[in-house]
Amino acid sequence: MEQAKAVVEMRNVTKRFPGIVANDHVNFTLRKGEIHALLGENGAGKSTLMNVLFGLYQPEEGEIYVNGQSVVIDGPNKAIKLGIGMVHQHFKLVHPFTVTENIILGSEPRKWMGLAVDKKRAYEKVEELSRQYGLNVDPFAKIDEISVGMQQRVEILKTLYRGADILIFDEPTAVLTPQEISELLVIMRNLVNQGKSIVLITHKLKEIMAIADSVTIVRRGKVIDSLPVAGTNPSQLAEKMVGREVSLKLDKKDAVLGEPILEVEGLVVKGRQGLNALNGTSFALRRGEILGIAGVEGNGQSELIEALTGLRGVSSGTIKMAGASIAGEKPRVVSEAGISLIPEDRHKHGLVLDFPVRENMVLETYYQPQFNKKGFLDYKAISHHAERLVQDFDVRTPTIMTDARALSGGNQQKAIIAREVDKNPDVLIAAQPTRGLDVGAIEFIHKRLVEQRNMGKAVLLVSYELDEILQLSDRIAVMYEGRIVGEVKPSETNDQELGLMMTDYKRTQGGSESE
Amino acid sequence: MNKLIKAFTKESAYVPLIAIVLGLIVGAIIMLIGGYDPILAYRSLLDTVFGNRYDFGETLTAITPILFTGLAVAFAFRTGLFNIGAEGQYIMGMTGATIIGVTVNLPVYIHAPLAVIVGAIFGGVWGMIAGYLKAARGVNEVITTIMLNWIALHLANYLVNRFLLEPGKGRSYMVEDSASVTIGWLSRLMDDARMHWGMFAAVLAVVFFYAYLWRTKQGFELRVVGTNPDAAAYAGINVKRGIVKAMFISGSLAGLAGVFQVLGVFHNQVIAASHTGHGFDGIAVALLGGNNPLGILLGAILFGTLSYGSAGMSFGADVPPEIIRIVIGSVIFFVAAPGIIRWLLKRIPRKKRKEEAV
Amino acid sequence: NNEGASSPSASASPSASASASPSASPSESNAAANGKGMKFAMVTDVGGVNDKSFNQSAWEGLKHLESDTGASIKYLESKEASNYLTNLNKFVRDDYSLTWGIGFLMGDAVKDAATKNPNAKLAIIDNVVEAPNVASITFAENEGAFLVGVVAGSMTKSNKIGFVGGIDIPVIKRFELGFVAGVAAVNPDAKVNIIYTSAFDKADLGKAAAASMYNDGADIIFHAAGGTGNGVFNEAKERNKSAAADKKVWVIGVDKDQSLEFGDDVTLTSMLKRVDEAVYRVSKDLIEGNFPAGQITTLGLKDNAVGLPDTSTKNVPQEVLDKVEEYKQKIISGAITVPTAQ
Amino acid sequence: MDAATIGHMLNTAFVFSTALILAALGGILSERSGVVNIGLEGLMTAGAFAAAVAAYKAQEAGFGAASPWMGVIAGAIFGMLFSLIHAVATITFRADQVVSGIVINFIAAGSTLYLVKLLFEGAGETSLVNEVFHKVKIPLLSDIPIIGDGIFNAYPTTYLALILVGVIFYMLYKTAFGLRLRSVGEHPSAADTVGIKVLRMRYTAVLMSGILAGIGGATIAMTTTGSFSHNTISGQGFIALAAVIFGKWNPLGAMGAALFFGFAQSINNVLQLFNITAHVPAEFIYMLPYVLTILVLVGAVGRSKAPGALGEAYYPGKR
Ligand SMILES: Nc1ncnc2c1ncn2[C@@H]1O[C@H](COP(=O)(O)OP(=O)(O)OP(=O)(O)O)[C@@H](O)[C@H]1O
Ligand SMILES: Nc1ncnc2c1ncn2[C@@H]1O[C@H](COP(=O)(O)OP(=O)(O)OP(=O)(O)O)[C@@H](O)[C@H]1O
Ligand SMILES: [Mg+2]
Ligand SMILES: [Mg+2]
Repeated sequence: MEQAKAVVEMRNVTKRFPGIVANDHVNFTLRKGEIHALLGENGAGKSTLMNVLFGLYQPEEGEIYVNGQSVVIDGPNKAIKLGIGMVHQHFKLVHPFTVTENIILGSEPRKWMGLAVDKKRAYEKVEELSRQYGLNVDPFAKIDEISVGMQQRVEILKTLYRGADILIFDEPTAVLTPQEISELLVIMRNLVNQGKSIVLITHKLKEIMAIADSVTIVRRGKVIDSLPVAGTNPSQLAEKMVGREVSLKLDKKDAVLGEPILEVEGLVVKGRQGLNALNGTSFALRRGEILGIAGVEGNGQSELIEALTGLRGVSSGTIKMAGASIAGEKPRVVSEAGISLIPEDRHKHGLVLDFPVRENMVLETYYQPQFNKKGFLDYKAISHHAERLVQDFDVRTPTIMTDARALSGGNQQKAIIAREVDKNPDVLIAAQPTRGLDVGAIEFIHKRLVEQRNMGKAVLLVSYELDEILQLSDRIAVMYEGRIVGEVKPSETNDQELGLMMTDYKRTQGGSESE
Repeated sequence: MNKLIKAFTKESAYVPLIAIVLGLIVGAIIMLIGGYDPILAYRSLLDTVFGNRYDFGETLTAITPILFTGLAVAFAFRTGLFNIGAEGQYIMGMTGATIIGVTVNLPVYIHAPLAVIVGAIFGGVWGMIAGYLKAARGVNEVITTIMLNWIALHLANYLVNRFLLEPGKGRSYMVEDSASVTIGWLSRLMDDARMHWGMFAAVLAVVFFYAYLWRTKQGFELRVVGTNPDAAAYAGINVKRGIVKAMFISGSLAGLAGVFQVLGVFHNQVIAASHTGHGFDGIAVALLGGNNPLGILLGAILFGTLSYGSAGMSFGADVPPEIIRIVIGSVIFFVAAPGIIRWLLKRIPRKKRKEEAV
Repeated sequence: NNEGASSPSASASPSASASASPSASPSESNAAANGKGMKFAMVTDVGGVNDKSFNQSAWEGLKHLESDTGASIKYLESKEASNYLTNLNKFVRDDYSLTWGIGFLMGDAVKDAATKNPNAKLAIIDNVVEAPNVASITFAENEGAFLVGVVAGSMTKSNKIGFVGGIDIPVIKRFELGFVAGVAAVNPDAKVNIIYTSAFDKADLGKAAAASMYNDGADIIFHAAGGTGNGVFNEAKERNKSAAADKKVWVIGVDKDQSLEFGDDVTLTSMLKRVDEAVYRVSKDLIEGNFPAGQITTLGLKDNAVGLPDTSTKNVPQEVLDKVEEYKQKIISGAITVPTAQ
Repeated sequence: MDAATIGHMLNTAFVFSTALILAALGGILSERSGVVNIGLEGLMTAGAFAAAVAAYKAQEAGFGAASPWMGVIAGAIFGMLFSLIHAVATITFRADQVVSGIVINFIAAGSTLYLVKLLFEGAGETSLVNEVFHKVKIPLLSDIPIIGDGIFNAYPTTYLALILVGVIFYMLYKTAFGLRLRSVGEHPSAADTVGIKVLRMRYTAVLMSGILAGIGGATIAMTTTGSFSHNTISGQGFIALAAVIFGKWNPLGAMGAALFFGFAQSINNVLQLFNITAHVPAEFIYMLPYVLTILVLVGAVGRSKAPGALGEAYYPGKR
């Protein structure tokens, strides 16, 4: 493997954006048949480098060699011609289209002298490819109707359909469930075995250790090191990446349990399609504990959060906050009752990206007397407040008047957490709080959540990431098809067992869902 | 829509200035093609507006309604709505003011304010219909406001025809003097130009626009709704109520345009054959002003000056006044596509660059 | 588009300008009075001075005045209603000898300008302004419409006749009432269907309205709808292309001799309204020192200010024209009173 | 109401809707590629103007019955020229699409009238074209009751519009070009990453929309008015825009919406003929088409979903 031939070589590649050097004289080599991981903090320049390779950006300096030939990749078209395919961090799928339409887009099989798209041939081809690589997608389904994991497979099929030999995966596992992740790793192995070479961008050290052959670490646009995975370990990688020591283990005292604060009983809630998404969910959350909700995405977690926070109506059942019913109340009432939410989608729900950080910091509290004087906002108080939060939570922003859009993902998340924690809630619901963040940011956020719990608050953690659940929770509830189907202590279980519980239940119930 | 709001606010001040110059140059070129004298034309235009007190006063009067409709359109923009219905709301505002002005008899200090308020409410309700349909039924406000423009036209004609008509005049009775908002001393000062309180109200509306949206709690809510409705819902803001409220305020502003035309300029309402265009001009003014209160004020002044002055242009230089629409269109075009200006600047060395510093 | 209200004047139909030349007008006979040094002006409504219609007709009257008397003339076009007054004032303040407001809608503006400037002289077409320094000129459209009603009533084969109006306002109502009365006078069995299109500037609405009427069996339509009437003509033309000779449909034009523009294969006749003549005559009166200040002049059949064009002989048989003449005399003599709107 | 009346109403509806359908098709293409086209009104104005002028000149030059066709072609070209302004501004210079559309309306209104005055010696209206389109009966089909009267006795442009509905429907949903066009409007960066030239695609779509809206305007000049003046196009472009949204950005839907509107307009006339105005004020009858449109939207259609990337300028490599 060591001496396999280089399929891609990037030399001295420099890419600048206004005010920042995203790639600073980067050297990167991908060898045939390897899985090469790219590791680095948020904003280190990983995606940028790969976008350069895929022709989406033009570098200011440097050369690129593909299969030994010097090439200029002036657009995705050229990259595709060179056999490069990319699965983007944010999928590039046209949602109202079918799987097949997405795959063939841009190089459609034709009939009637090229006039019409030969849909039949397209379907056949997609099915055939899907079988060959064990991807198992339904060529007729609309993107809107399939899971995120399936969408990713469509992205993979898109590259394969175009005959790519070099595949770039940009954080492919950030959005996947544990099952999907292990399935993806199998697929990637499969691809490599069939002669493809893969660049894998990920923040998850575990995955790198599990599947990658070599790893290149970037920090602030520069390559720090490039080395074979075999001779390294996670903490070494983390240190190289952040530039300081990172504790991958979380220090956590035993929980001091208080009285139950949030009690959910027999909750039934309709989902988007009008079917019941929650089918009698029951659980109780006590002060001083972190309750992790584990489960495969789409088993009612989102609906549960929405029902708890007043964004979704309740068909039946009760939600009690400190003994008082809050079922079906408006979001503001719920918020006042002491529930805070770190939403799953920070761009869509967590922030107004086009507002300054300052305004975002009072998104839920602007109307309260400390900011609102007889209907007029007290911007002095608001600024003061924002400055304090930015300080306390280490939100890296040029000023509090900077638009939230300009912040990196990690800092956007920190801003949200600052806001929610500062509301001093009795119950903090954290939905996927670290999705897509680097280890440094994850460490910070995890510490904050534990801190809240230590202060006697109740934390409800909803995450599709088993490691996170296992690490943080004091108690884990497994959710399946809108119900809590089991409860375990993290100390008495492991991810295998948990993963089995999340899916095994399905088997014992004879679930109809296809794999 | 966000971009629409940002399109202007971010650009530095030189873009609008250069845009105006370029717009005038485009107009001049077209005049030259048509065999007219652009210098004479522009001079006549300026002469008309600034030449005497009467025309200057009338120019201010001409600016008033488009300042209101410009604010109305921009207000909706700011809350994520595209209000093409300022025209209809304007008509309803006229109607409300006329009804009160004609049918009731009250002391001055009650009558005029009442007519103003009722007219504003008429316009507001008309806007609110579109807001409600959007909030409750998800009906695109662009279509409803287009349709409501026509409905307003005919509804107003019906009301005038049926209840307010002065026989044989093709218009309503004149509003009572007690409902008039003209300012006698100012009119006399301006050589009998039709000066009225609407001008001051419009400037107040500019202040209101700013203070409400950027200083108040409700304004904050509306801006969140307009910029990111999902986040608004998460933050506990009632998005639907926000939409309805925003359209009510927007409609009221447009309604006020009509109110003051009735109470300050015409003192009656005619059976109208078609739209006046003030509502559509409001869109242009809002865009010229980048949906910023101050920008809108300047945009309305520019628009009003050019429009009013165009009469003088045809008087003094025989240039068809249509040319002014091309000029205004070009100015908006250059303001909206600053890329073009930058592109041009790159091509024009040194000399022109100095303007950039201004 | 959408700029400004359109003229609610009935007189807004395009026609070739030749017909409008007032050269054959009776007032020509006067020896040219000297208007040198006098200034005459007019303010149009939003149609503009070259609308081939009402405003244009008025402008032709002034041009005739210029060539006849050496007076200087000028016009201003209004873009919207609030310009009426400012435009009038431009002339008034510039000491024009006479300033015309052309069109019904200009009434309030003329009144305002006249009151504020008692020394100025103004005149208005189609409306009545009570002020000592204003001459008001209206037309007895109902009388002219009566005559074309006589033509329609005599010539319909289907006994179904149409009237397409612009907007339901007094001026247009006069057309309608006169027309209906004229039809009834000669043919009580004929039914006149009435459609108002709510616009003077929407040919597509006119076309749709005419289509409905012709489909319903009407064979003659009289329009008083300005530009909307263009649609009526086009619908008729369209039908006549393919129709058998006995299925031909007709349009009666308005304001000018519209056969000159739309052709005499569809234009049965037209109801003339001599705005040019009125403008010429009253302006001339001023030069001669007979300005009818503070007076209302209603121009009707007796003044030859409304009526049928000579080209009517092409399509209207002589016996019908005789009948028309007979009714004309009765109206002039007062033997018949034609109904009119309030 | 008898069959003949219904047939006639249908016919009026089709004739009335022709221009709306064409302009709406243009709007669909543009918006499906992600470019808002609020300038349909201006594009129609440009088309109507060019058609009236060209047909008049052609008629003068003795082209006879071919004149209106020359008008249509000129309308298409002029519409395309104006849409080119829109394309350059919004696609190349990434100006806001709504603003640019409004500008198109402004400039079209101003410049066409200005040109009319230059070309026709100061007149506010072009000279009347005598050689306009005439209705063409389609043999056999026109004998079918109701529908025969209703559809198969119409202007060539009406047939053209109906054919184009089919053609564009096929193009959008069956051809590679259509797939690409839609992908550009839904998710331009997805299209970009599979090698589709997003900007070129949008240019194509916007220019096609200019052509179609131009033809739409031309049909009004060539069937209804026979000339061009400041009010030949007064609001039709906005109604067409409404039809685009009402019809959910689908050619068949937009045609339905335009026809619905045309039909409401002809009901309006028939109601007056039946002397309904004696009982209902005429103004309410005039309102009917607009009120019905809103009611139908509220009742049946509800939320319509715009193309995903509508209104967004595309920056290659945008995150
Ligand atoms: N299109 C762009 N315009 C301006 N700046 C950009 C652009 N794309 C990326 N950047 C900046 O370049 C830097 C590198 O970004 P990049 O997306 O490559 O980071 P990354 O390593 O992929 O981060 P993450 O782990 O969050 O995905 C960041 O500071 C980012 O803000
Ligand atoms: N990159 C592109 N950008 C915009 N339009 C394109 C592009 N490629 C093709 N088209 C348009 O799509 C239609 C089909 O083009 P063509 O047959 O050349 O596709 P192609 O790229 O060769 O696809 P394939 O190679 O898969 O057959 C043509 O109308 C063409 O104008
Ligand atoms: Mg990245
Ligand atoms: Mg090819």
